[in-house]
Amino acid sequence: MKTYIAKRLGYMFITLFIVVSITFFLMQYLPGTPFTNPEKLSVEQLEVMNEKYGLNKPVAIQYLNYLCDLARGDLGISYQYEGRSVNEILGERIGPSVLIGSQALIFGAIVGLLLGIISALKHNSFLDYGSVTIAVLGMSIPSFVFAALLQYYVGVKLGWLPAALWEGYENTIMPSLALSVTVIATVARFIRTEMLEVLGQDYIVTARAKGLSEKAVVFKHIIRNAIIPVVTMLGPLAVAIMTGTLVIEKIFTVPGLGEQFTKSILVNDYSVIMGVTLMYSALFIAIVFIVDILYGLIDPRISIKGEV
Amino acid sequence: MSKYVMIKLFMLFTLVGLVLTGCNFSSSKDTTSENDENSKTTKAKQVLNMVEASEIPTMDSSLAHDNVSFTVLSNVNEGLYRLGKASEPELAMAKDDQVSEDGLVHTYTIRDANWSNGDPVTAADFVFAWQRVFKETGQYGSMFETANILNASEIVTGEKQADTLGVKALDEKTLEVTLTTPNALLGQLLTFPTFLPQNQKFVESQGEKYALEADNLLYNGPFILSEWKHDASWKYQKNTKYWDADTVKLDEVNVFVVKEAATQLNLYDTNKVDSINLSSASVDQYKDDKDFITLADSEIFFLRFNHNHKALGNKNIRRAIDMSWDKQAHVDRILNNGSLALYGLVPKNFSTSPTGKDFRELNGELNHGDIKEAQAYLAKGLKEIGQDSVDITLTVSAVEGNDKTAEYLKNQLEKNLPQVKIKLKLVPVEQRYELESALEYEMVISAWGPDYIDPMTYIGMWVTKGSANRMDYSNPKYDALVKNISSEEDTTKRYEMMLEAEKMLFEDAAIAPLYQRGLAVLQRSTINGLVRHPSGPDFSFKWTEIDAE
Amino acid sequence: MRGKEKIIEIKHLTKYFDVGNGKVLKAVDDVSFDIFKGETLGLVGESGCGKSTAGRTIIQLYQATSGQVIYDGEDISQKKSAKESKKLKKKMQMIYQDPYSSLNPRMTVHESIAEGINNHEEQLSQREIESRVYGLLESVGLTKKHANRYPHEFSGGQQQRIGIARALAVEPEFIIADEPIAALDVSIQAQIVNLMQDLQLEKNLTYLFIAHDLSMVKYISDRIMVMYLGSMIELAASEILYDEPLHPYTQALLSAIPIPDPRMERTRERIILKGDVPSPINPPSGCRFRTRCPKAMQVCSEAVPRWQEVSENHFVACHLYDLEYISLVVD
Amino acid sequence: MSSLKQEVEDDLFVRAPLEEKVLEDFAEEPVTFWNEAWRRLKKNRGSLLGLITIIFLSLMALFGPVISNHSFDDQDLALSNLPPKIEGLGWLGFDGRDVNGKDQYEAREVTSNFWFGTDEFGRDLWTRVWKATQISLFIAIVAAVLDLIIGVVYGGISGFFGGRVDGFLQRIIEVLIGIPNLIVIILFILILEPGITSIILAMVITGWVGMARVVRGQILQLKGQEYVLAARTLGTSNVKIIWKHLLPNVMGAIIITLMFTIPTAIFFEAFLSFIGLGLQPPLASLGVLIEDGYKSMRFFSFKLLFPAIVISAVMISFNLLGDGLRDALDPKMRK
Repeated sequence: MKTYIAKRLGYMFITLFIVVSITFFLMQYLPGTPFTNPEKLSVEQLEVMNEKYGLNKPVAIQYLNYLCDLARGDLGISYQYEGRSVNEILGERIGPSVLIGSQALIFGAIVGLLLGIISALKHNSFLDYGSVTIAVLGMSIPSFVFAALLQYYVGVKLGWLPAALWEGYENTIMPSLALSVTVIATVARFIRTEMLEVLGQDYIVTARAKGLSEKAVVFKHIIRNAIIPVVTMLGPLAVAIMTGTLVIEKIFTVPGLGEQFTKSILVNDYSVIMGVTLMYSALFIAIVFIVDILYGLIDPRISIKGEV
Repeated sequence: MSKYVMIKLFMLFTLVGLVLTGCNFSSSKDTTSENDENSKTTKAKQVLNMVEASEIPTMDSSLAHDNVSFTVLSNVNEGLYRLGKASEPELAMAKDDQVSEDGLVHTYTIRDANWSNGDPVTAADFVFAWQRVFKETGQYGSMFETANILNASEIVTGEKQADTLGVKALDEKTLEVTLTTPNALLGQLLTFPTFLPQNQKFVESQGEKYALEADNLLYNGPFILSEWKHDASWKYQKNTKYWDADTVKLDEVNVFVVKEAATQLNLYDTNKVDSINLSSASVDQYKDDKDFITLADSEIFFLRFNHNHKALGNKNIRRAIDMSWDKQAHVDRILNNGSLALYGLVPKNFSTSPTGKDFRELNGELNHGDIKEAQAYLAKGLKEIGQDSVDITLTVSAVEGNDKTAEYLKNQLEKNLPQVKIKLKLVPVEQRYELESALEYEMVISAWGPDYIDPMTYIGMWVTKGSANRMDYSNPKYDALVKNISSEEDTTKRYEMMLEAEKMLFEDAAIAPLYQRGLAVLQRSTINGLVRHPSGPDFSFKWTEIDAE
Repeated sequence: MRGKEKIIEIKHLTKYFDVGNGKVLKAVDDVSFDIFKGETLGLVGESGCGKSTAGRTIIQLYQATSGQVIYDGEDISQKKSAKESKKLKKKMQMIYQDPYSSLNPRMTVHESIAEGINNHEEQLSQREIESRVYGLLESVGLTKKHANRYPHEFSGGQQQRIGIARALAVEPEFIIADEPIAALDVSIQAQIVNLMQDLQLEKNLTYLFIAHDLSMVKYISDRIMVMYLGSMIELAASEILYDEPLHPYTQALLSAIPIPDPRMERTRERIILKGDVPSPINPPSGCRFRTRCPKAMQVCSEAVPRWQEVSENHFVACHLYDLEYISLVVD
Repeated sequence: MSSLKQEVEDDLFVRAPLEEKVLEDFAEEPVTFWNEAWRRLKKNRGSLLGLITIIFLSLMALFGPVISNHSFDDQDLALSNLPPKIEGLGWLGFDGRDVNGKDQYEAREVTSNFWFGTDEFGRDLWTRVWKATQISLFIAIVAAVLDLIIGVVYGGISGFFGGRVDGFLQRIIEVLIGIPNLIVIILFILILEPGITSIILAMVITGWVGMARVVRGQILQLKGQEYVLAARTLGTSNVKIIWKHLLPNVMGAIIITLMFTIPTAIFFEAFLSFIGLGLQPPLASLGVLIEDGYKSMRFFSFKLLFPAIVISAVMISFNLLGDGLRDALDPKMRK
């Protein structure tokens, strides 16, 4: 187990290094300059600016410099927000993203579980079809369409929740909801299939034959065994949520990482793009890692070996 | 076991989330909602809620280079001059402006005013701030050149040091500015935020942190920045120590960063904000609303032609392109946001002649023809270059709906000029600038916003090798004329010359103007005296007042 | 069986699997035995003891770690040219445990059986192949009507018949049957075993019959070899092994077979082995069975017992029957 | 045979001849794997519906733009922003009235009907929606097929050869899956010239990994299957083993993965359009139309409605079909 973790950490490190390198060199091919409003910059001034930010140095030197700074935990200075460090910008932005992301994940997982369980227990009933419909719609309607409708109807027409901005807890509800749609759909579908499979297993038949109450069968055997594999989905779900934040945060003006990323790519803020990419990769890798470890802990059938 | 893990996970997530975000929530979020309820009482609460499409890139006046920064800076700080209610320059920190007889030396007496920390505003604050622009390689160092300030050009090119700049503090309250040639525009230029003062002692004490947060700043303007939540919102509060504090009526201005037009509209509809710009898609819904207004802006959009291109180097072909399409239908139907069709270089309602007439009115519509004329010009041009048809790539970036404009242009040109084939090339805005500078385009949709309120901000662009030219347009007669305008002191004559220059440019059909940007605004009718400027800062809140409904 | 010609000689055959982290799974460890032409050698052991691995290594599905497999006097464990190895493959075939998964679900019975013929006799016409396939089908008790069907349309027993037909298609001399009846219903098991016996007589085949169950092996085998944890334990003619098992492990296995006579069943003493089979990655020192052996001695953990012929044609690897050690113990 | 065996045989091993009647149980025609899968699929109403919808949408994507008399790029500002109108379907909302209930066709004296309305350029949205469906499907299918080719080759090599080759290739994959693909896609699109090719390439750059993993897993599993071992002992060459034994059996998994890759690709493309990294105008994908429609959804809701319905229908039907195929093709479900 220890060697396994060490090995995985090693891979995480290598992956991050590769992500940094790829992003860095992709940056070099990004068309345009990172300076805002270059329309007003003359050629001479552009040179002065390049000098100021060290952009006139050879790419290899810039790369090494970046790596050195990175090793010290310094992600550089934003081009767009003069003088502000990327560390600081990301530090401010990760909170809102993690908050709405985890709310979406938790809420989505709970609702998805409920729908999936109901659907499987009342197989082929009206409730089942209802849940399946919700799940399929949730997977099929792009989250940004859902977000737009939510904002307009709940935020403006009904006025139940603030339509946008980031001022208090109530502002986190709609973005989380919009993000959770995919989660609900995925979990519900997964749980339903998983449960239907478990329902047909011999030990369920045995448990029933033993005269266990239906409640006990459902809770002790069926749900427990169906939930375990959900852990494996946390990784893909986290990715789906991250993808979602890119537009959801923009629509609801959540000052999170996704919103920062879409903004930065439009103005070529190299250092911030690098920073956010790195942050996303780190989060992503960490989640995959944790999920793997968790799965090993939860499911007794799976033992983590050094072998892959 | 699994149950415990789940619960622990749940708690962990929630906890982490709350800890990380807790600090981001505002403590005074309810002010706006109270405002809605109170607005019906007799005396309206003096709070204004605005939106801005982006975060403040910088609050350091030496580095500022965009409208959001300019707007905030000019509302919380004040230079020698500020833009007045009608966007004319008026004395601000300077109590008075003495000009030497040769027009080269201006002596300003600084008003009795204080920084928000109690320090008096001194002449040295200006000297420090202005030199700092060069030391920090701010993007608007060129503004000192435009103002003809002594040695500015040499400092920009690196020949001289920043401290040789023609500005001197004679004593604590007297500032002397030396010019190379007299400049009729100096007062106008000095309203520009690059010329704002900075308190040396404070700036140096803050070091690298200067201007990064609301607390790392000093204010001498009508408002102070009391709260700045990056990327989310900022808040102005009335500066009680401002010298003209009696004029200022607003207690508070909240600005929220909202990029999506649809979201802005939703916030307006839910009374969270009081003024927004409508996207063209929403105009139809609101054009009969009492809060709906359209304003002409002074940003112009035009086609830059690569004058080295075989076909586009031909004057007649360029003119044909300019004449061949329906500009009015474009602004009415496609943009639909108060933009105006443009048949010239200098936009409407931007500059008034000494005789009180609008520049556009005086020069009229240039190159306004019909399709027949356009086809005739094209035929002539094609004959001159010896081609039957011409393929043109139109480079465009998807900002301000320019992608839509390009789609329309393509359709119009191909329909009305059958010999022309247009290929669209959609690029990110940053890449467009790069392609323009490198002249790697054939035809491109460009934009230009004025740096100061005078036609020269447009006319000066097109001199040979000028940094804003970017299309290898060169006309020696035009160059000579522009040079003469700069040194002409007689305002009437100068204006005549500027009108002449624009005509000359259109004689050559150097560019094809598309439209003058307009703004479709939804703004509560209770808002009074919210001043919008055609250049530099977007708004001044100094004279704004909320009326009781 | 005596004096019969050896068809295959296994010498010190060893097969290790690398399981990562520098660990090695010793599936087959230094195994030597001979198989005579026309006989059936039963190979018995608990699951995981390496008997299947041994079978697969003999037929060259696995590359042996060390040791030799000599077929007809020729060492086949050495690298061979493609042509030679193809020739060898024709002589040796295998029948598998799971009849369903041993047939490609996407191929018809005809295609499955014809595959081997196609591989080895390219000169045959479609018609000739067809008639060969029909002949094979009939010899395993199916008809040509079955030829165009897919495996999932058949019962397990029928599938196993198809598997046998496929193996016979290349006219082999030697067949390794890897638990061919373990996955079948008891009633079907007998059919298959009978079929195999008939075919053995008819085509003069040699079988290596792998099984985990001693009762079935006794019925079909001439000689039986017992394996435990990758090592050989005992080898003898089947009736001898049944009547006088020497190794404590063989004794335990035999005592577990149910006897149809209830009275005998009740009075019989069962030898219950303690503990589980140790991991083949880290087998016990000395005798591998010592951790579970009711008669384990000091010496068992110190030295690996020798493989010796204690009586005629009766081999065993146990310190109890090693005279050298016994003399040591007595002293 | 020894006498002992004869004794035992009598009581334990009664010769049981093959019953001849089993043959009668067989169906008329041999049931191939695909026959059987199709039979299963037909029983699943959801996926059958999905299949029919996909066929319908594909036909519409091909012929929809032709049915109307408008080209997808015919502009006429006099016809801009007309609400949808279909003769006889007025009660369904296709009555040519805008949000304020004003009949725009009457007001502007437009005689021809636009079934899905028009956009601000006066372009027929019916034509544009189907043209966009065509483009979206094209992008998704090409991207999915490229994923498939790379994934099958990579995963196949990795799984089939195993050992060191597999170890090496798996290390690469392990690193690749740690990279958030959306971010990489966005960066690549920024660098490449925007357009259909770039979008496809950018999606394929990371997309093939999923397919490669599926194929590898399947091959690894199949490689140990006894019929593959049998083929080896029968002297079948590697090439033949791959073609005749492995690939046909991986096909099911590949098709299922494909069914889920296509909607994902469509979704991704829409997503990219939404954050402003879409196609070159005047080409439009469903994502581009949705993004346009989103901007004006309050007043011209039809601009968002139709492309959103089509994209949802595409996603739903592919998902349903994928689910059905999984049930139909999954070997676990078979006897």
